[in-house]
Amino acid sequence: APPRAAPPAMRAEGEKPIASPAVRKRAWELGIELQFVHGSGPAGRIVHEDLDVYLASRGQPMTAKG
Amino acid sequence: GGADLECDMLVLGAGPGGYSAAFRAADLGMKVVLVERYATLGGVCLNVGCIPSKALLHVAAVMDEVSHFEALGISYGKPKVELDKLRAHKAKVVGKLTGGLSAMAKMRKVTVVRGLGQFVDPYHLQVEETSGAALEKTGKKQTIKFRNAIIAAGSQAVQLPFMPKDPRVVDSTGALELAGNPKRMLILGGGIIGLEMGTVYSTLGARLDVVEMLDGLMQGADRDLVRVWQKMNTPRFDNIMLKTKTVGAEATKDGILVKFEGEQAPKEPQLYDLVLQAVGRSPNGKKIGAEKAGVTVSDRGFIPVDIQMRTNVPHIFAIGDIVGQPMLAHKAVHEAHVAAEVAAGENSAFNARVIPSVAYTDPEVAWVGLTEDQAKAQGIAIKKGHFPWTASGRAIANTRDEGFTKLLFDAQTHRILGGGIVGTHAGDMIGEVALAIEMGADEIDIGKTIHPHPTLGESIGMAAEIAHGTCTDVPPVRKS
Amino acid sequence: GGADLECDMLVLGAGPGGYSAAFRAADLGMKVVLVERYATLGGVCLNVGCIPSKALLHVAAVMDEVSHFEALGISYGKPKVELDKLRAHKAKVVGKLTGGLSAMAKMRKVTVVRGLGQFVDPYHLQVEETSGAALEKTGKKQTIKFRNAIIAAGSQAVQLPFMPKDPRVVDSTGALELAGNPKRMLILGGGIIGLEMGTVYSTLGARLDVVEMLDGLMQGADRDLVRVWQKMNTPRFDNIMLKTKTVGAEATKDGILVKFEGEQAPKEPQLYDLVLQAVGRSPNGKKIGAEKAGVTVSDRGFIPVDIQMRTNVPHIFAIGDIVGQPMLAHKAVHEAHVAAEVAAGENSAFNARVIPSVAYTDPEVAWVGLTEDQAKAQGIAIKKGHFPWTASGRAIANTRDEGFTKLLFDAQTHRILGGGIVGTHAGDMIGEVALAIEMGADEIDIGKTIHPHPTLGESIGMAAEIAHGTCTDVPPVRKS
Ligand SMILES: Cc1cc2nc3c(=O)[nH]c(=O)nc-3n(C[C@H](O)[C@H](O)[C@H](O)COP(=O)(O)OP(=O)(O)OC[C@H]3O[C@@H](n4cnc5c(N)ncnc54)[C@H](O)[C@@H]3O)c2cc1C
Ligand SMILES: Cc1cc2nc3c(=O)[nH]c(=O)nc-3n(C[C@H](O)[C@H](O)[C@H](O)COP(=O)(O)OP(=O)(O)OC[C@H]3O[C@@H](n4cnc5c(N)ncnc54)[C@H](O)[C@@H]3O)c2cc1C
Repeated sequence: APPRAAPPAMRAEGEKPIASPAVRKRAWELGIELQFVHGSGPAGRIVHEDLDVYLASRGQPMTAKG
Repeated sequence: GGADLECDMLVLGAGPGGYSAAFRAADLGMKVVLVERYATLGGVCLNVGCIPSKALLHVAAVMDEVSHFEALGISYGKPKVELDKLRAHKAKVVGKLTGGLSAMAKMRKVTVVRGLGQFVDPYHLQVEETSGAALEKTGKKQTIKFRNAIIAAGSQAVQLPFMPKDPRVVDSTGALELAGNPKRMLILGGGIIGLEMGTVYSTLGARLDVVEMLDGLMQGADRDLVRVWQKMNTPRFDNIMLKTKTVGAEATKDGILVKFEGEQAPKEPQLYDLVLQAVGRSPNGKKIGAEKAGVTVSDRGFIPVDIQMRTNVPHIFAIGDIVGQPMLAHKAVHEAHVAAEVAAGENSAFNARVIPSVAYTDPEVAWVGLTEDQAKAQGIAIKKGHFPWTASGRAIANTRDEGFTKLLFDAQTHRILGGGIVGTHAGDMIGEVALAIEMGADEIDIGKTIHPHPTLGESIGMAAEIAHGTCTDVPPVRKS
Repeated sequence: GGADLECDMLVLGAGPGGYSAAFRAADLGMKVVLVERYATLGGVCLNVGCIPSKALLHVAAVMDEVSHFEALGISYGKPKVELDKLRAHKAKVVGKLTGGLSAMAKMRKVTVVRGLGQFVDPYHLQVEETSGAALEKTGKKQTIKFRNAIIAAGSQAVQLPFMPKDPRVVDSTGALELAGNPKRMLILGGGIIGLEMGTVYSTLGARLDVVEMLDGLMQGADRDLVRVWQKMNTPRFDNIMLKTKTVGAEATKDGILVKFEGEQAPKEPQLYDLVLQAVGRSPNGKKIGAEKAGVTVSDRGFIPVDIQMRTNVPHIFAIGDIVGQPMLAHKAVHEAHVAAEVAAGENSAFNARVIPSVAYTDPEVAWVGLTEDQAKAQGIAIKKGHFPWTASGRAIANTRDEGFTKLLFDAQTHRILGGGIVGTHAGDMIGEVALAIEMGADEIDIGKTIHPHPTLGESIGMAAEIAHGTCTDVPPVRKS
């Protein structure tokens, strides 16, 4: 179930978030859905710093899904 | 019940999946027991799969190359072939690797238990000790108690029920033994494993037939890639029988007499010195007492798992061939790491986007991610960069310019979705395409990455430039 | 003054830099004239550099491989070598590529003018027509008026002043002619070009000496990479003379008698059948009348340019060997595209982070980005992933497990900064490392990218896993 209020739309509908394996791994471990994270890298790529910003702004990360 | 041995982590099967899981778990501080029925570690891949096949394929590739060297001013006569020495070479290669695994298991204090394992309940495995080169039972049994388990029991070659039991009818394991020098060989099944073994036997002198039920060889790869391989390899074959079934076989004094039915079936039964069954592999899920542990196994013998490689029983994981396609060693290894890490309390998951495939034929065929066939079937709009190796200085210098490199990009975002390479060493280079996909690279990222000249690898940069319209090593794009 | 020909873009020199610039400019809609003094396009690289050297090196590599095949059960006798056929093969390879360039120039409507070009002012170039295989002047001259120009006049082998004029003293161009079968060969200079040519001659039967002023061969590459090459190649050499200078040479009936001075110099002058001068290449900046166009040329003959490849004269660009190190074809091509695009009004710039280097010796040595030596010198804290090919199933299967793959990561950010590979086909795989650097990948990105097994390319994934501490194909990391 979506754990939070509707996030701001940052991508066109159907557009998948783009992130490298390391960023995806960390997001998974932190329980962050990349769909909701702004991508500041080249071509909208989500980079580690975006995860930092996201974490800082949302406070508590949601718990990981098993 | 009582247990002879207790551990944090039991791993069943010591193939690429099993040993990697065991080693990773040990590195994470767990007490690990690794159960394997055969004498050496490494499973199918190291003992009777990836490694011995590539040892022979390499020798074959060099022999084939040398056979064209007279035109370059370097003439060798026909070589003297000593099969026993070639077998010894293959055994030495395998021995180096399996020996290395044993040593690394010791360094990691992984306890290796030799025998046939069967679950008896969700926390116990019973092992019937085996010995010798095969699976002789010594009669001894022991019970191992585990907190977590990883099932990595792999797969087995499918045997057609109507094939006679005869030394001239083999699966890939038998074919790798190189028992003799067949004149006429039949490959049942047009997949990678059969075509690789056929390549070796053909270079050593056999004429090949291949029979395949579907309408093309090397299913899964785009047809344009396969076509290049097939054109180069047609001289090896007497008959390529597509959309054709093998319906019967009989062992006679003169050979194995095989009957076919279907579109391209010869009318008469054909006689072969060697028949290789390479019609697929079936998972070992039903042979390990999984039901006693409460682990769900599918009808076909696969064990369903989630993205963390957990079976339906939370402390029991499964990895490798036994969890599904693609049945490839590198998939098993990556799954193994995830399972071990999750069992050790890390929050890992298998979230690689793509798993590359390689046929180690000559030329090699390698592909990863979306194929053109898939793009068409799924209605995905793509932009293609196709670099023919006739424009590659290195391929021409190697007298092997039959190949090509193609990259497929999303037509909208220009991000790479997939790629394929056919040509010598394709498999060594497809990793870059996989990395590009995982990183979300686009045609500019790849094209503006400076690749060294003259290499085959630069064909990847060129293909990206072609997609982008900036390549100057191919004819200009027609303006519309 | 009047002009015989007018164009949007004049390109001087048709090497990899020049033809790529001309073709890119044409593709962008410019009217292009390409001036080249020799009969064929392609410059040093295609005619007397990258391509013919690799054609010969490939043949040598296969010959060397075959010479070890008896142990694998495949025995060939000594081959019959016909140098004329080998030369013809090399010529055919070169011809295919230069012929392809001519055809592509036509398709792009690039006007090729044969002759020696000299600037006469900032908007005019005078061309003295040349003909034949060399540089015979026909006496005809023409003047070309241009709006933009790209100087791609390349470089020339450095000739030591004291070397006698003698057919037994050659530069790389002469060596590539394979005029004979020397018994004793001296390589002056321990760089890549000399060692590549030495490899070819040694495989064809020559004993090698090499003399180098610095303290090691193949400068630029990390010593650990070079050490692997050197260990494999020591048998080719009678003398590797480091920190040693050549101080004199004399042509005698029996050979070229060469005197050395320095740490590892032999006391007596040494006699050679062939002396290869490979002590570097000097840019042609001073030979093209650049001063007439107002273009600044450095004392050493290089032309300074900005990141958009502009010289001090805004409508005149320069690219390739003539603008500086590294003198490599792939650098020239990427610079060429930038210059052409900027001239055509695009806002391009050369901003690749790294340019890979490859020695196409046997084994190959390839590196890109930061080296360990540089990291040490610059005090950059790095984390290394070093994967020895003794743990690579494919390298073992190929009986070529002497190599290794290493990746260097920033100790803090874990981002990749550089990498090196020594082993067969290293050059075909270093492109992935370059892409990783350009994409800003870290050890997890590379390690979690699934590389196919068993390939040499997977060594890149493994090296990243080693840096991250998750590799299970090498012994465990000692806990501290
Ligand atoms: C000829 C051939 C060539 C191949 N080439 C390639 C290739 O080039 N690249 C590639 O990626 N893949 C290749 N494969 C496929 C590859 O070998 C498999 O994908 C890989 O071995 C799967 O690893 P695994 O760990 O899942 O299982 P396996 O390697 O099958 O290992 C399973 C292990 O479990 C043991 N075991 C099973 N049941 C029990 C039990 N009850 N008790 C104790 N032990 C048990 C088995 O003895 C075996 O050692 C090839 C396969 C073949 C047959
Ligand atoms: C033996 C050897 C092996 C090499 N191997 C490699 C390799 O494997 N990989 C690699 O990347 N690099 C290699 N190089 C280096 C590579 O050849 C050069 O970096 C590359 O050719 C540079 O390209 P360029 O366009 O700058 O100049 P060049 O290739 O030097 O081309 C310059 C062209 O300009 C012409 N020219 C010069 N002056 C005039 C004039 N006044 N009028 C008309 N025409 C003129 C010349 O005839 C020439 O054709 C090798 C070099 C040598 C010698």
